[in-house]
Amino acid sequence: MAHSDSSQAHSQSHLKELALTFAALIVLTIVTVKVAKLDFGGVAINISIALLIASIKAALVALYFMHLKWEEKLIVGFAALSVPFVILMVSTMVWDVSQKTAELIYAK
Amino acid sequence: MASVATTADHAHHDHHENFLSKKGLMSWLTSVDHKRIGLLYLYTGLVAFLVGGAFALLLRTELMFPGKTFIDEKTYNVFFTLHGTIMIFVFIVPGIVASFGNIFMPIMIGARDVAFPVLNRFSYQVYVAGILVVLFGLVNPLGGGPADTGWTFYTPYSMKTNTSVITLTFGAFLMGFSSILTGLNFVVTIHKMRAPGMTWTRMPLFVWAIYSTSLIQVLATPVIGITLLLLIAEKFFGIGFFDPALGGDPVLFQHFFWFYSHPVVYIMILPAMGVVSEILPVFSRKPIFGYKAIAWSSLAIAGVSFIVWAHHLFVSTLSSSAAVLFSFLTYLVAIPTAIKVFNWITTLYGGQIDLKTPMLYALAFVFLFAIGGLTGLPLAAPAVDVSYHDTYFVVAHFHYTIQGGTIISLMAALYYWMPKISGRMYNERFGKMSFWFVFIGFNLTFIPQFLMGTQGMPRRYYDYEPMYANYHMISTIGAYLLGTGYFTAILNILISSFKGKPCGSNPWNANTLEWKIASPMPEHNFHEIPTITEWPYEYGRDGEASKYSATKGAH
Amino acid sequence: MSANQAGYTTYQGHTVRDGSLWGNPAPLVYSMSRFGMWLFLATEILLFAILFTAYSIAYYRDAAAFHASAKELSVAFGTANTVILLFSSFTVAWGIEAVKHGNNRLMLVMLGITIACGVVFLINKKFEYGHKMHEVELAKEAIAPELYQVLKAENKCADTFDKHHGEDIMVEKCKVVPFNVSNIGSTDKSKPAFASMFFFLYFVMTGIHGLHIIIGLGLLIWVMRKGLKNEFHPGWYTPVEVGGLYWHLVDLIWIYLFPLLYLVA
Amino acid sequence: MINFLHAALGFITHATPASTVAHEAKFAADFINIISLVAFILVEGALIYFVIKYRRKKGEPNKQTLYLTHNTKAEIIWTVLPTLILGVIFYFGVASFIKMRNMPKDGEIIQLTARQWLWDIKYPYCVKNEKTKAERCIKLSSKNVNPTEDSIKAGKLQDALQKENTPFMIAKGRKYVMQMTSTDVIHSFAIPSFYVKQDVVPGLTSRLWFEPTQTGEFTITCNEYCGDKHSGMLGKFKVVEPAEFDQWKAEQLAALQKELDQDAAGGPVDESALIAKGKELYGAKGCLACHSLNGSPGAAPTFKGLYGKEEVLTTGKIKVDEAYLAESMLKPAAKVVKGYAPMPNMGVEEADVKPLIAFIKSLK
Repeated sequence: MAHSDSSQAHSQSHLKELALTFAALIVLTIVTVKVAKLDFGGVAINISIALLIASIKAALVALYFMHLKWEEKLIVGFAALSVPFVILMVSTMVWDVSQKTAELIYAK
Repeated sequence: MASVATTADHAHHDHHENFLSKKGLMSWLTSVDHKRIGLLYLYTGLVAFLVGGAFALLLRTELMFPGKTFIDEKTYNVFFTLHGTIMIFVFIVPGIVASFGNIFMPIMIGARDVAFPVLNRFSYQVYVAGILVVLFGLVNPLGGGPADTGWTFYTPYSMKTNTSVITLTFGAFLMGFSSILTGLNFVVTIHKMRAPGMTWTRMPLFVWAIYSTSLIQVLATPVIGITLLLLIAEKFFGIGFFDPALGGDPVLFQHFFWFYSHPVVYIMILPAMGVVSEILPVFSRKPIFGYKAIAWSSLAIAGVSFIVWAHHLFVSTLSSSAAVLFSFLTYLVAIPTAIKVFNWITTLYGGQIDLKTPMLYALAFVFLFAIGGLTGLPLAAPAVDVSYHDTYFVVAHFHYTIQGGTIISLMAALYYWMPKISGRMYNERFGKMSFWFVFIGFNLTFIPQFLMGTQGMPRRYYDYEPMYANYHMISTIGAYLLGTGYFTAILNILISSFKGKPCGSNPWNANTLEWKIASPMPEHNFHEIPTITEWPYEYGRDGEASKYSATKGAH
Repeated sequence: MSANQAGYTTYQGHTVRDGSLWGNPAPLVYSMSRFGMWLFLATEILLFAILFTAYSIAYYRDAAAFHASAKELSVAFGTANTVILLFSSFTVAWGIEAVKHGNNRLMLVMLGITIACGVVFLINKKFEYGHKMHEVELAKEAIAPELYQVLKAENKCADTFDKHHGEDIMVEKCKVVPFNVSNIGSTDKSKPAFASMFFFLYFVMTGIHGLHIIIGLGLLIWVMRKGLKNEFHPGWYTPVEVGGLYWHLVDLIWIYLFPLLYLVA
Repeated sequence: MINFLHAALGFITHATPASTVAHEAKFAADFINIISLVAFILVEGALIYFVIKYRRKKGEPNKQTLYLTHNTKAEIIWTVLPTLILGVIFYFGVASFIKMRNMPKDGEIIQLTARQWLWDIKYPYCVKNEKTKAERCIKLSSKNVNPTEDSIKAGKLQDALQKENTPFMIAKGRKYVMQMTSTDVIHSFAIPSFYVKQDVVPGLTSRLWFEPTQTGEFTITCNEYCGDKHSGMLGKFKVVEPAEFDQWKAEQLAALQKELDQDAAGGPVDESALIAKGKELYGAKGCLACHSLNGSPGAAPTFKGLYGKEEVLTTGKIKVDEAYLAESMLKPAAKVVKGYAPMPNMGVEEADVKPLIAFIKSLK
């Protein structure tokens, strides 16, 4: 058990990919800020575009910075497992509030 | 058959050190052995169960007669809040997962310990810290007395009362954090530390149940953490999300609360199902029927449990289209549960059933849980839930599923595994007697509550109209029977684990890994990790009647 | 064999951990640690998911108030913080690459930069919070109704001209303190601690995120201390990897927080 | 004991359905309960039969048991069959629910305000006084029926107090839509006999409708936990024939009209009528729950000798005068006496302030 086996020391360096991802993230941040100023007709579209760009950035960080790209399948599976829960939670509760506001007369 | 070398040098190691030999409180509190931590969880849980049960008896004594029997309204409200909080957060959520799951799951998959032993000890310490905070909330020297909001802490009432809601919610948050860490530990252990040859289809069903419970624990509990923090933030900052005066909507607290609290109901019941799937084959000397179906329905229940929470809100201004959707999803979760019950009953078919106490409790589990499940059907239909919601029908339903399910199954696990943990057999006649006290007392307490509920007797009522007087009287008598039954059952186990007759390492002639090692179990479980070659439920294989069948009338 | 049965080996003259623990071989311990950390990150993501749900419901219920209040946040600060965090994520990833190839010194430098960026982020946050604790001009919709009546009574509100997509429109603005520390715990609706729902959610979300930044910094400092004692080598660098994963998560959450809070105006 | 035996034999007893939608809801409830009863008998019967048939007799040696691990055909059947049955149950459960939730357009709208531990309702029938343009509608409030110290002394338990509770009069055969809101916490307005229930949430108006089909008195219960006297928050609907209801309505309107005209002419001159009205409001508005009359301490300062006293507030001292009393009644959170929790909004209106102040002044 003395020497470490190959699984730990990755032979080739990923530095190049990391630098590229960082550059891409900076570009996307600038894009988000610029896009937020424009109006794409309707609040829902603006918000979904902003979230789309944010999700791309998040995916980049997860895949390259957090090594999900070279991770074993089990860990990738569990990492992806939390995403449907987030979508389920947000969409169901907002959907119910939207349905409900029509039926009830809110005091505000 | 697992090729375990212990039997060869068993005689030589008779006085060998087992996990109970090291004495001294500090050796227990600082130990990272999964068996010791599991036992600590078990004993803390049982103490919490007796305290919670005492509150229940006080409630039932007050409700014996209409009008004031011996306590006033405020104390009654405090009692049912503490009964709920202590039973759910302190006893039942870690009930079977953290106690028997900790002790036996690593052994059943052929591991020496869980993946992160230090984290395991830390989660017990966080659990005890949570209990201390709850006890502090109980006494609440800061003024205002213990909380009287019910275990659900619904806003805006939990905002308005100056009682110790914050301490109780922070205590529940800590215990939730401890259950996240336990769940995380178990998922990694089951994935990564199975013995060679222990494929997923050779794992005992108890391990499948613990696996799906840990998944829910990891993914659902953070939600209650943040909900309780939002509640505390709301109380301090005075403006915010659940406050109706400023456009906030108190029903959102119910959405967030039940998003966790319905999956937690499955955290409670899944390990109980796991225990029963272990006990039924052993005592009917027959392989479990439909292993794959039970394993897959455990996972299915874990998955579906996340999308049904709003059936608790049918009547609290939930939009009608949401009610229709969630009623449909709730009926989806009934299907895997029904499959399990059918598989258990078919396991009995053609067996040679040994009616020992663990088997009696396991059969009582199937009987009572089937009633709990079936009374869930009317509650899932919005039209009927409108008249049944927040009445005693709901109280009886969830007592049949939680108490008839988890606690009866915990009793079955106690009687099934305590001989393994202590190496001493319990008193059989005394066990059976206390079982009948529990079974009759249970039904006597909760059947009248069904009948009251359908007539509209509301829940959490300190005083009631005289037309319900008879039901409450019978229910209270049943509650006392139930109390004596549980107390004597636990007493029997505790006394016998010190004074009972030694019963060797496999009194039930069971086939899962934990019965292959000495009892009480050695410090590191196995001398060397066994390689598994076959399915753990090979009872009554053709022509080998004696090999796996119980020795004559397994004493 | 110490209490946790960790295995040891020598590397460049130092006795270092060989990665085995509790009798489990090194690769198994390494993959279990990463798996355990990813599960913990899943709980953190769900923890913030409920905050995002709370935000989106409040936004759905009253979009105008959110637009008006979000004008108060300076996009410059937000963008600067995002770039700082992205850069710190990059440097921590670079640090892990370095330690994988045995370059301990470069790893220490990279972690140093990451911790510095984290501290700068917190300082920026302190300024932003400080800015919110003093009196600011806020549009009428951005203020809670009861508070607005009180402000109107104390005639702190005036009609001013405001740039909205270029042309000037008349907007009523009041001088109000968005985060009034003195009102914490008040039950009187006309003296709330936060000017409106948006500021309550803004402070709760960025506050909890700030708490996670502090925990992340603590983790990285613990890793730096071990690094300084040359404990890491290509065969065993799990703490660096785990600390890095946690830091990336904190950055990941900020990536979502930034557009939702700052760019909503 | 009789009704318990009746219940045990009748297995599931429901409150007698007394509204149109109640019959459908009761049918859905009975239908689902019958199905679960049948399933109960089949499942538990199989369980008990197997246990009795295959149990190990006393001292019986080991037998060769049936090596049966799975049977795909049986498993498919008992997956598909329950799914179909659940589908049918789902349909029945939802069909009448949709009907319950569609508010009738022609229903009479009754405003309901729930507050801590009693219900106030306001009928849509109002009277106006031309000169003063003041308007007043028929209002009723239920009383909390939890026995208090003095009611126990008088030997009255909850059922006696419930008999004296003010009945909310409604007519048979007419559709009523309840528009409900709460002033403090969440309550839940439930009428078991009408098979309707809806939470009453502060900050928003929720709705519920029913059409009574039977005369008689039907209890109203609060089903969402709302504090100390939650169990006493009962009310009752008195369903009468339309003719009798209209006659009652006319009487009420006439009384209100007389009051309005009296107010227009400068209000009741004699002090004793004012104090009597104040005393009646002291009970109706729920002040008795916290403010005592004989000086004994309670959840709030006693009214005895309150007028003219120097009161210590959380924000300094104040002399109790008419302005302070009026403001505390209408905006309770404005000034809070030190050592007491802020008073919830008690639903006191402009017209009630004068008589209440007169009543408090009379308590030396």
